[in-house]
Amino acid sequence: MATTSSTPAPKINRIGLSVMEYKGGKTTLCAGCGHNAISERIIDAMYEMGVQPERVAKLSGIGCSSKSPAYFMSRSHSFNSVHGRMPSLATGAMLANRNLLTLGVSGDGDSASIGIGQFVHLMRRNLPMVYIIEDNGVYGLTKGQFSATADVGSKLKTGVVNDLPPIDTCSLAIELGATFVGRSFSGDKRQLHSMLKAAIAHRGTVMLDVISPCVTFNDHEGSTKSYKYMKDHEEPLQDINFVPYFEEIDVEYDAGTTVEVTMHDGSRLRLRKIEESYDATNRIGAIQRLLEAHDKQEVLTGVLYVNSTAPTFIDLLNITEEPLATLPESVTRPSREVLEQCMEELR
Amino acid sequence: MATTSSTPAPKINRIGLSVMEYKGGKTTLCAGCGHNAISERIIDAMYEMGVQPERVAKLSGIGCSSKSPAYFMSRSHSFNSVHGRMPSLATGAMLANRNLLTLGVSGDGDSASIGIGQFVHLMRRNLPMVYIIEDNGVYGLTKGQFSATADVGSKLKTGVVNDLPPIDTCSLAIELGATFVGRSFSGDKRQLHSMLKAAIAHRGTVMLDVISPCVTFNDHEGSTKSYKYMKDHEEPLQDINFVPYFEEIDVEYDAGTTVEVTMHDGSRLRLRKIEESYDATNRIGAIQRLLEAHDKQEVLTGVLYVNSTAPTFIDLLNITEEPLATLPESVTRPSREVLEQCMEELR
Amino acid sequence: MATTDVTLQGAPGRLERKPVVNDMSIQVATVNGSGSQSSNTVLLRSIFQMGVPVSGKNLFPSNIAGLPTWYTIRANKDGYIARKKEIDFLIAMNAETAHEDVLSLAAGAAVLYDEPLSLNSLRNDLTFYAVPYDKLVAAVCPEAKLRKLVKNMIYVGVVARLLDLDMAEVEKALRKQFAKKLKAANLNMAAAQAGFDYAAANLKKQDPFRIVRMDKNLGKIIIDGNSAAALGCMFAGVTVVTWYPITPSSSLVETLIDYMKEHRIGPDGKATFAIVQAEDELAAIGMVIGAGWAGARSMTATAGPGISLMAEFAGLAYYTEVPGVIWDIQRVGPSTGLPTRTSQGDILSTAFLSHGDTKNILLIPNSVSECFEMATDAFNLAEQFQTIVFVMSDLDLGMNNWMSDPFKYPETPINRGKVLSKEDLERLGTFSRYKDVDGDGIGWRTLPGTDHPAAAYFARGSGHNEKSQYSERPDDFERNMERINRKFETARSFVPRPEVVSAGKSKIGIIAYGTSHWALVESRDQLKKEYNFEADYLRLRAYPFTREVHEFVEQHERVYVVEQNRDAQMLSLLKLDVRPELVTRLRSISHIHGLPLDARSVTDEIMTMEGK
Amino acid sequence: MATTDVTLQGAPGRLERKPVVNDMSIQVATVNGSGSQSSNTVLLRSIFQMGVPVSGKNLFPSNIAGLPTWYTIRANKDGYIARKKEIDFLIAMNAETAHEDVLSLAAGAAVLYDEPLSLNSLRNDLTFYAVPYDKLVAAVCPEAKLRKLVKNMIYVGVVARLLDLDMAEVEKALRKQFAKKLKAANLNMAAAQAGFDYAAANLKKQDPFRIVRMDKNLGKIIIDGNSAAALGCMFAGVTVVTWYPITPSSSLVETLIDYMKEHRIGPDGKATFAIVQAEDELAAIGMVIGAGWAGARSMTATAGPGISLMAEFAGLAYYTEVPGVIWDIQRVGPSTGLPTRTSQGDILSTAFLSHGDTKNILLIPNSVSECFEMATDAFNLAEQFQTIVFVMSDLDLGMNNWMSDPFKYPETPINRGKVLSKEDLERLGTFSRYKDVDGDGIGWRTLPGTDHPAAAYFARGSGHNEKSQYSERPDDFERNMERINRKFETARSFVPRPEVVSAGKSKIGIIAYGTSHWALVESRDQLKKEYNFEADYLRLRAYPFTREVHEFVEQHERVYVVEQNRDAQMLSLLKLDVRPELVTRLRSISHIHGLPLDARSVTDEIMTMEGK
Ligand SMILES: Cc1ncc(C[n+]2csc(CCOP(=O)(O)OP(=O)(O)O)c2C)c(N)n1
Ligand SMILES: Cc1ncc(C[n+]2csc(CCOP(=O)(O)OP(=O)(O)O)c2C)c(N)n1
Ligand code: SF4
Ligand code: SF4
Ligand SMILES: [Mg+2]
Ligand SMILES: [Mg+2]
Repeated sequence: MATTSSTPAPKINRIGLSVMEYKGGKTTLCAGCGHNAISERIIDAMYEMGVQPERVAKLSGIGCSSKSPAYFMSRSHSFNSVHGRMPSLATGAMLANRNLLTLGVSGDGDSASIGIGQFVHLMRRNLPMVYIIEDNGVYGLTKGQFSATADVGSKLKTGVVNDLPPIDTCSLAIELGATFVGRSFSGDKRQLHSMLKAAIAHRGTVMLDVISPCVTFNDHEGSTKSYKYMKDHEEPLQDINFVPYFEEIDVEYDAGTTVEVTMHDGSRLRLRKIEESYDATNRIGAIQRLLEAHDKQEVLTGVLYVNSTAPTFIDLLNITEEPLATLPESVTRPSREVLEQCMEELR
Repeated sequence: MATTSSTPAPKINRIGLSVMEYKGGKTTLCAGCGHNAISERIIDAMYEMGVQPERVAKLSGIGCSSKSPAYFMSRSHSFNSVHGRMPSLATGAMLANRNLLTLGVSGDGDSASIGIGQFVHLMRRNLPMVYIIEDNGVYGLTKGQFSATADVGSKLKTGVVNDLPPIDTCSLAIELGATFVGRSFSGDKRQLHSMLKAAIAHRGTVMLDVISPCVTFNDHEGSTKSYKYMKDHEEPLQDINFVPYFEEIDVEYDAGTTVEVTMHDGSRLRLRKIEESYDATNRIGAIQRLLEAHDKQEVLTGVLYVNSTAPTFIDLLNITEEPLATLPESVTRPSREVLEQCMEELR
Repeated sequence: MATTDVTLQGAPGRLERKPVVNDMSIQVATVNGSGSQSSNTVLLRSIFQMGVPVSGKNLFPSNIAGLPTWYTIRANKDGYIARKKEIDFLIAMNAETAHEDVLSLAAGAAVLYDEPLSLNSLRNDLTFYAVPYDKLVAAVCPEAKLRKLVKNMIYVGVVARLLDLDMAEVEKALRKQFAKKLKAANLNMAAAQAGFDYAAANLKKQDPFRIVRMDKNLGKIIIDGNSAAALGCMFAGVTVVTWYPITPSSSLVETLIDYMKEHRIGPDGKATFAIVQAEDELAAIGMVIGAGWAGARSMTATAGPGISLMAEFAGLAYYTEVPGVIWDIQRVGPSTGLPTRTSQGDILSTAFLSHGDTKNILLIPNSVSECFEMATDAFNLAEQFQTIVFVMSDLDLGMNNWMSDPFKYPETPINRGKVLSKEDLERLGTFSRYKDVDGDGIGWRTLPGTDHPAAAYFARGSGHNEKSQYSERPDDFERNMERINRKFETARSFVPRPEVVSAGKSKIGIIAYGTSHWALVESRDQLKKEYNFEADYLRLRAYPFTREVHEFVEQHERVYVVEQNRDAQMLSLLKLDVRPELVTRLRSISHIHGLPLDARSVTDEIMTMEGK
Repeated sequence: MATTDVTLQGAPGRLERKPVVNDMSIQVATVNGSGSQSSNTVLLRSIFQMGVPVSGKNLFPSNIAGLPTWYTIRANKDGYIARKKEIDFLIAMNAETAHEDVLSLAAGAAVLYDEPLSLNSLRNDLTFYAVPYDKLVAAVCPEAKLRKLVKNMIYVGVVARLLDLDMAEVEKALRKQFAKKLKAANLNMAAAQAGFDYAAANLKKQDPFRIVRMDKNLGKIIIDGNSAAALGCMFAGVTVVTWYPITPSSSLVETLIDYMKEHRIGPDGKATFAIVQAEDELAAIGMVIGAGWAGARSMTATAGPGISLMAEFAGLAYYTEVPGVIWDIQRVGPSTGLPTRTSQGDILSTAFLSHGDTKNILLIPNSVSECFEMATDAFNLAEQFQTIVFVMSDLDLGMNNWMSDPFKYPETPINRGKVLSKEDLERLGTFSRYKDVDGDGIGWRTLPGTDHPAAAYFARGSGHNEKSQYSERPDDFERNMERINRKFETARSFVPRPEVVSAGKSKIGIIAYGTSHWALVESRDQLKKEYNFEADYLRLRAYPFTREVHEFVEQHERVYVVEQNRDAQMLSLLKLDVRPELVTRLRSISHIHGLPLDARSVTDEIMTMEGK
């Protein structure tokens, strides 16, 4: 293409889109809210992976976190639904159109309190989708009550202390059947970015619990979901390096300390271990390590568990390749003869 | 007491009641249903523990299992409620009257499918109650569809095979905060009996998953919740010996292979290990062992986890000793002066 | 428990001996789980094959085995197939209920009983036949553990003999019942024959009841409403089905699974559908909405408790305008109520399901053929109006066997409603999801995955403008809500019209719906014959009400609204909808006991209210 | 977004200069999270302390910070405190909405604006005052990061000067506001003073609006409805509270927590109550029912989405007859709708909440004092009738500040309904839980834990007889349902009676309820003054309707039913309840835009409908 203008062409990705095509509306969340940073990372990851925005379906429940799909990827369909029940909507959407890349955004209240029932069953099904919990330990949108991920001893601004044990959505997800489980921090650009790219490449339920401080209600001294606490207690398990299938360039890696996982689409996920003994493909070990982390007041981050070979819910249902949503009548309505046969059986 | 009659006096327990006083209505469940055996064990345990029937509140959801409270202890109040939501009712009842001995009976469908949300949050709160899942892997009352505890590969009579991973309610309960978690089998009289007595003595959430075959819909070849499968795959962890606080007689025990747990009321729970390395007071170890059992196709039974010191939900709420239900107006309605003071603050 | 609501009878009386041909109610009182279902079906089919109109109603307990169950077969030459209050012929197999069952019979009825029950001493105004089942079964069935299953087939043979059924028809019915199990068929046939032979040799016919061959059932089928609905859904092109088991809706989906596996697997062996057992009803409706939003024809089936659990999600679908179909196979509420009994008790709460201002479209089938047809109607309307359509069946229709003409193949193509494709968007450039471009209140939608940069819109349960952008503006909100209401008004012209039967110039009208219809067919004849009282009749088939409904009320001085609930729920909807001047015309006849409505009760009540 | 629904104005016009005293609407247009709430409260209180009747309404977005918010203070010497359509005095702090805000004003209004916004060029029929906030705040507040918080207090001072508010009252209000923070109080007071001084020195009073001291507020309090309800619940003797946060109900429980911690901890330091944040609304109502069954006075508070989620459980409580209280602080539905806007949109779905035949008792407060009183009524009725009582408040009442006479201490003892104690059982020997021994439909109950062998009964959501034994008998079911209905009929004589204001011999009646009342007070005066049109008035306070409601409709030829929803929900309930002959008399005036109802709209609409 010849260009006469001297201004540099905008950077575009492999499907020819600029990052602008992945933007959303102007955020109405608080300035500094962790959720905004996560939206930015999603935009970048989708852009870099060259995902066609029209293929993406964004779904969410209710909460500040659940509002965020409005703030990225306006070219994608989206459904901001009811509190805690996005998993079932996402399941229905995937059944209708298995080609969608479904991205669910939820909050800790939305997922671990009202939504834990649907969360549990979503994980069990290994529905192919990316499920992100923007985890701040509180209900932001209703002004700062504890959610079920709040740690024991965590203190609200009002002085109220949480004395119920937190639900660890990651160990739960691993135990229940999710096949890609990670924890990250909205402030950890690099890690979250790589993790999201791998998530996009994965086929199966990806559950990412992203600690995302609520600057208005839970970023104070005494909170365990604050920027400061995360800085002090984050324990990354690995350096994450994601090589998409379309990237030719490759470098040697040290097989001794690096685990390589080949994703469904041929991409490679390379985890250079920081914690020597951690094996992200060991389900039971992962759960055990997560439980220990709580006792040690560590916040483990990284790819906690990955299994890139388990069948997904769509596989198990043996659904035809073409989206059910748009099958023609000739396929969805059996013939006159079939009806006659059914009638005959009933005579 | 002098007795002139020559017929032997009926056997009575320490509060002077015969076992008849612990009976319920005639069962309407199928002959041979595991749930009936569990009812029998409950009757025996309550009788032997000398529990005043009037102190007991029986609660259940919906299902064959949830019907069973009608078949034991007619002298106790009972609430057969809605499907999957018994935990919240039980919570409310305990808040109203902390002196109740609350016994919840649920099914695997009632708890692990529709009810998993309330189940999770009940466990988290460590509400003092005994929660029994009569686990047969199917929905009995609606005629034999799979529930969420059905094992992968388990087959229905119709030939349908379950391909979703089971929810292990025990490892979930331990992870989430329950303080007494056991698994047993309706056919294992001795084990279940001891476990139930210990459960009655415990203060905190007791969660017992009792495999209870459904003879009508899930007791065939190919089922993993059948009498036969249990006979072949049950792996008891310990010999359970429960010594209630009111029992004077005591015997020496071998401290090397026996763990003794002192319960809240002074009773002693003695677990003589069958599996050497198993430590029922180690939360993380218990979960790990449970997860491994699945891979090995074992059904671990016994006291999986016990913690007799953790504060209960009632403790945390700091509720007054007298039941809230019957506090007099003089306590529940503040004085005229208090109202005047409140008004003054608003002027 | 007596299943009839007549007063207990015990007094002696003279027996009428006039023959009663092709007009009787046969009740089998047994215990559930005892395998009598097969025998009853064979008996029903035998009469059906004799060409006599027949219906079978199962009154079963809410447990799995061991409790009393009554199966009632009504054979009627005039085609009356509603429940009849009186039982003419009792087959007493259950010791537990036998006494009360016998005491509640009207004088002149016949009783066939298991000999050891010695029921004949109870009354002297009935005809009694004793059968030594155990002895008979031992003779035909050497394997002791099979006897329990086979024993019930004996009464089929006895009844055949007593009522004059053709044993060839019994055999045909029986072989159909055990189609794939030859051994069982033979064994059962032997039992039936043993019963027949025993009766021939030992029982003296003393009752007046007889079946004589007719030709009323030519070409007809027998099917239950849930299976008919399942077939209907398959031919309506359903693609996503979710469910959570609940009586009496489970069999709808279970049958659908069977049909779909047989007829909707593509040549590549892949399914052209997805059926998912959800973890509960909240998830079931959530999946329906997710699938509807993404373009599937999606549905679920449930009963009252499920409907209640779906309330919040139903409001989301109403307000975001997502299509979906929900079958409510109504049972007796509130709460768990009587889960194995029939009712029309969810009308009001379903019409207004969800907080805020919601109004839902309801379709109400009265027959198995309407279950079939309304499946297509429901999906078409759901997609046309972008809303959830509830199909209000009931236990009586859904779980009982009904005769029917064979179903007609749907002749009109599937209507997928206003969906913009990629090509449409290329032409239009842009679109506004919630704009009333056509004046019918219905906006155009796009499906996720549509490959056009302008395809996406943001669906949300919160306030939005025509472009589906977030808005808290009072004017946006009000305008949008009024448009949604306009859809509902438009729907009046598209939902199934009522069936109207005019008696001529009667000033009295009767309105009924669903299975109440069958009692009304008979009751109107009773009214005419016995009281020379003619009433016009309108059978509602949908909410919102169409023009015809208003006209009907307009044209009659008094309108009786007959229904099976306590609170006159449909009458309530009518009161809210008809011209206020006409409200005085509406009168309620309501029942809430869980038994299918019978004609006699309606007739009596109308006559009482008419002061006759 | 304009918060008014008048047409945009921009044309020049002559300004009236007649002084307008103690009659104005002041609107502060700002951004949420900017701390303007304190300033607005101080302004409201200052006027209140001047003895002028006043109300404050906050129109806020459904997010946490950064979006437009409007706070409207209405001061009115005649005590009209409903929303007024026109804004007289705009304090424009928000650049984003300033233009539209100014353009929507009626001619003659005054605008106080932040100097850089240069709004004065927009129109020439308004009075404009510019204030250089940043300059002023910099002077009084050396700490730069506090300036944002203090800046808003400046307009309070400016307004005080322009409207003639006594700065001593401003100071009093301000020091009350910052009671426990002396430093903040001083800083804010300096800001207010700076505003006042700036105005005194630089602004020339040109608008006609003034506040002059009156004595209408002697002894009165200011409180929001949710806090009033919280107080009411505490004095009603509540013992178990469960909740799941949702706007606009959260503050009810949050305030209750504070009050209970202060006044309901026993001398031993132990709580005489339990308050539990549940995991969702299904659990919240489940706990309420469990606690109510076990004998606590239990409650929860929620809004529409929560009500929908509670549908199944509500039916359980209805049918097992368990007491409980649910506060529905109504917001705009369906679905999420406008969660920070007010409505009366849950009436119909709550009245019929749950499948099957259910009918629930609703209480409807119109004022903060009724929130207080009806708390006691609700608990007493719930226990008396063994059912859930819904208190239908709304966002306008619950979250806004209202003046009120101080609340009266409840003079009658708590009514715990029919509960049999151990001693009663010793006397009686036995009891039947669901037997209508007293003819009012209400059975006697026992509480779990009652130490008597005959105390226990088996509560179940399935069919049961009088002894609460499992039953599927048609007669048991029907009898029981009719008895439950009898309770509802009995309740008519016990629920709060309506407020009736008779204008004399008017043929026209108006029915309203809840917060619509305040628009009606004013509208009826407008009708009288402007059109010499007198209407009688009935304010509903409960469902089911009492005798007075029927009499009122009976006595009037035309009855306007005014409400804040789309589908005329209360009118619907009335249609179902009044004599059919009277239905023609009922007319609907309904609004659904989320703003509190204003008098002018009602007046205009009635006059249009009256053909005037
Ligand atoms: C059924 C229902 N109940 C309650 C609410 C009120 N509500 C809105 S958001 C929210 C909590 C959100 O918390 P979380 O998911 O953690 O999101 P965050 O705002 O913290 O990002 C609640 C309780 C609701 N919208 N719907
Ligand atoms: C809301 C609701 N949905 C569905 C049902 C139907 N239902 C009754 S029992 C049951 C399953 C019971 O299974 P489980 O808890 O395992 O008990 P089991 O009968 O196996 O002992 C279902 C789905 C119901 N009663 N309520
Ligand atoms: S309140 Fe908290 S969670 Fe919500 S937008 Fe603000 S910072 Fe984010
Ligand atoms: S169906 Fe199964 S679970 Fe139910 S009673 Fe029978 S054996 Fe038990
Ligand atoms: Mg949160
Ligand atoms: Mg089960």
